Amino acid sequence: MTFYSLLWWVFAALAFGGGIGMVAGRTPVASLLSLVLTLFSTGVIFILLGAHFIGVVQVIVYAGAIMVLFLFVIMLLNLGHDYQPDLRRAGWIAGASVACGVLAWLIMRTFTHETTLVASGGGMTAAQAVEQHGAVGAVAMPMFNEYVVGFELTSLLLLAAIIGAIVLAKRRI
Amino acid sequence: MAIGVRKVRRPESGTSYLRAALKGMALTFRHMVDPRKVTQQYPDEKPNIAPRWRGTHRMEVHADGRPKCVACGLCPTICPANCIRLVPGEDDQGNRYPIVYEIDEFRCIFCGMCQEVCPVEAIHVGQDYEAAEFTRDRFVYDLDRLMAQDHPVTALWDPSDPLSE
Amino acid sequence: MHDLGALSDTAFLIASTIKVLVAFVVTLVVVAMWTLAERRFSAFIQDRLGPNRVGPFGLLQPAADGLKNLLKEESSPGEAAKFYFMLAPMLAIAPAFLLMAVIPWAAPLPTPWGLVDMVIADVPIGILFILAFSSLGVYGLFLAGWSSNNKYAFLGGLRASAQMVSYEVSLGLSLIPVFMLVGNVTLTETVWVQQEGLGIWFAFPLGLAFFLFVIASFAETNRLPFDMPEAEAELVAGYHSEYSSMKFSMFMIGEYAHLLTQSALMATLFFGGWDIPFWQGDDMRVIAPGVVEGAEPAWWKSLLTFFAFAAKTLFFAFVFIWVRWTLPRFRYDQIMDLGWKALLPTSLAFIMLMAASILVLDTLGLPFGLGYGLILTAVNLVAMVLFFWVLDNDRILAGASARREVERRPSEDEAVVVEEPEEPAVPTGAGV
Amino acid sequence: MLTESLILSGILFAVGVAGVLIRRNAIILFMCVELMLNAVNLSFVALSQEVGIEGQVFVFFVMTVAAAEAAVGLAIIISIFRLMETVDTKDFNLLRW
Repeated sequence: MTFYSLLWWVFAALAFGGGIGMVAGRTPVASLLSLVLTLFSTGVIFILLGAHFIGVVQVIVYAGAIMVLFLFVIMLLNLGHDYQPDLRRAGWIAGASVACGVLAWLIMRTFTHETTLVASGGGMTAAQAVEQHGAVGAVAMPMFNEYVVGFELTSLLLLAAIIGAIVLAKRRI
Repeated sequence: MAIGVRKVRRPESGTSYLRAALKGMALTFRHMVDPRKVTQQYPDEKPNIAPRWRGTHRMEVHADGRPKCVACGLCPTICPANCIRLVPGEDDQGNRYPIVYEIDEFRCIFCGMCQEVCPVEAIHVGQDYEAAEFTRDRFVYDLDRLMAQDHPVTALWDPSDPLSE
Repeated sequence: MHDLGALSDTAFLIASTIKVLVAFVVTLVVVAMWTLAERRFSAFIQDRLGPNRVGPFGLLQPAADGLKNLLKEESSPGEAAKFYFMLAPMLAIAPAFLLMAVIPWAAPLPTPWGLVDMVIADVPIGILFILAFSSLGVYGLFLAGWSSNNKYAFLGGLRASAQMVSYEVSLGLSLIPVFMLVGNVTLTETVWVQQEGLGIWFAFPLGLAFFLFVIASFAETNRLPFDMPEAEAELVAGYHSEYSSMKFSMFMIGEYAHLLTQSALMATLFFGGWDIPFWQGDDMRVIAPGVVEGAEPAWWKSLLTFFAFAAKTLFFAFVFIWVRWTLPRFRYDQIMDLGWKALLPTSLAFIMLMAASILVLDTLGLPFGLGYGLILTAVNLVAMVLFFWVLDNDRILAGASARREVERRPSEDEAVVVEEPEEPAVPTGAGV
Repeated sequence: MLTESLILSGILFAVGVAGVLIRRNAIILFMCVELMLNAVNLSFVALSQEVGIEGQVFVFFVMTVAAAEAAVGLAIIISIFRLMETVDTKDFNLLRW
């Protein structure tokens, strides 16, 4: 077991533990912090998988911005210490657990099955692309060449989201 | 003396924030490099206290070591804080003297009335301010302690200028 | 090109360990000293002397403070969420120290075992790493405020999260012109481009970005013009109202470590890092393990460049103190206005301007060098003048009070015009 | 680490699904959805190792969509909270506001 795979297992365990903590968290703040742990660990796993840029963006965008937005809303709504537990009844919990166990097992089985991976159009693996364009450039190249329409559409989506959020949340415009 | 009020025009609009900020920074920098500082290095460098400063008491003594106090009872009567305890006694020559004379310096408000009222100039408030003790009861000064104090006494007023003009 | 040999794996491990230890210890010591410096400089600004009794010039004051904080009773509110209450100071202190890992602090050092990079980790995503970890800094503050179960602490945490999210945007955007000029995001490359590639510190071609970066840094470190999260006058002590002894100390250490890393970043990104100006002898970069391009490395060059880096960093750290004791605190809505209505559009416009200028210059075929930098400097100068002309004097944006004043402005003859009072002389010999 | 990463992604996705099924707090539901998106990102990144850098580009897009979703979703939650004084989905029993 190399050092990197050891790190992978550590952060995979952290990510899983954070996920469980989020679902089981007693207050929204506890859930949120567990989710931050998960997101941070996944960011590290991205870096271990060679996706440096995506890993860091994951931490900046998810852990640093989206989660702070959640936090802000939780505090704004003052869901603080005297919070009512909101788990569904035992039957629901049991059912959901079984269903998710089955789901996890199915997904696991799908992934462990033999499949042949076919490289996409560029014909380069991620490592080769990083070698050629650098950690950031490797992602930028396809984004601004092949997927530039999608890129522009996401910016449009973000604009719509900004306006929508303002319209929804502001009492008086 | 009338207090001069200077009206300064501080418009809220049309002010250059940047220039104002830079001006402020220059001002603070000038003060920072200015060698004139107001700090007094207190234990090394004692502050000059005013001649009318009123601190802890002292009792004047006669040459033979007896207190000058004649136990007339004026000071406990006039004391607004009621901090003086006096038990008068009389010796075989008929001289009154204090058997117990205690001043609670915690209750004392350092008004100086005891000094003013004393007919024999026995009790004085002194020019002393370093009164620190480890226990509270050390602040009840008894007669021996009061007589042992040797700091200068307060000039309640300048005899040549009683109205302090 | 100088090949000084790469480190072997063992030597690399040993060198890295030493570098981590040295960086951590030096940062801690400078942080301690900077708490003293803050108190001394603030005292000088207010015509006082500040703490000068413990040791020569008060140099042992931080040690005394540390000892006091270690020995003090540790209290925690009865209704606090204990686990998070413990966690918050750790979260506040960790990101600030982590940032030091990617900042290069001197020219590479030749040793008998090979060439040692004077940066703990030259990661390929340097500046993004910094953004990532400084964005995690908000959790410590927020958690402290929330877990204390105190309404003032809670308000402090709320303000901290709103403010840091708002200013992070400008912080990140003000760095994009730097990326555009460097063509990369590593910090070592940034230093190299300022030394040789462009031959001019980025503060000149990207002055407006630097200005925005400084403002956003103040907001990120919660230093005074932007210290809403702990505003003493309004919120007791904000998010750390309920903290005492060493836990409180950890917040302080975190704040000053953050201050130092931000100063180091200003030095590295905009003032050439460890570059010594007007001297070609230190212009070098590592292009492969053990291989150096440019001037020849030497131990005394490493030492000199380290001093240059330290001088720049401490200068900016001093500016932090200087500004803190000069400017008053903003009001909360003014902070939000400034962040979203002034800094964000300006940084976006500046990115557009710089991108367009670079595109034009590249199309014209100008070689990337000093002339290129000077043209960009001229463009930047125009942008800065325009920026200050627009934002200053309420020409376009005005505060609410200024608008109100315009409505009820008296006629000119009514205005009482008295000249500003002269600056009062320094008073001497006040009371104890 | 490819297979392990994909399995981890599956497990995280299942945990997210479980959260959506079990919890009733609207904000936590949202966070569970974020976790599911994140699990998908993980499998994208893991596969991009073998298949090509495009996977990472998709992750970038997914993050953008997640950010937009969070902004709008939280705005909806805030306006519901203003009306209902609660974020418990059990109490959201009116189809109007």
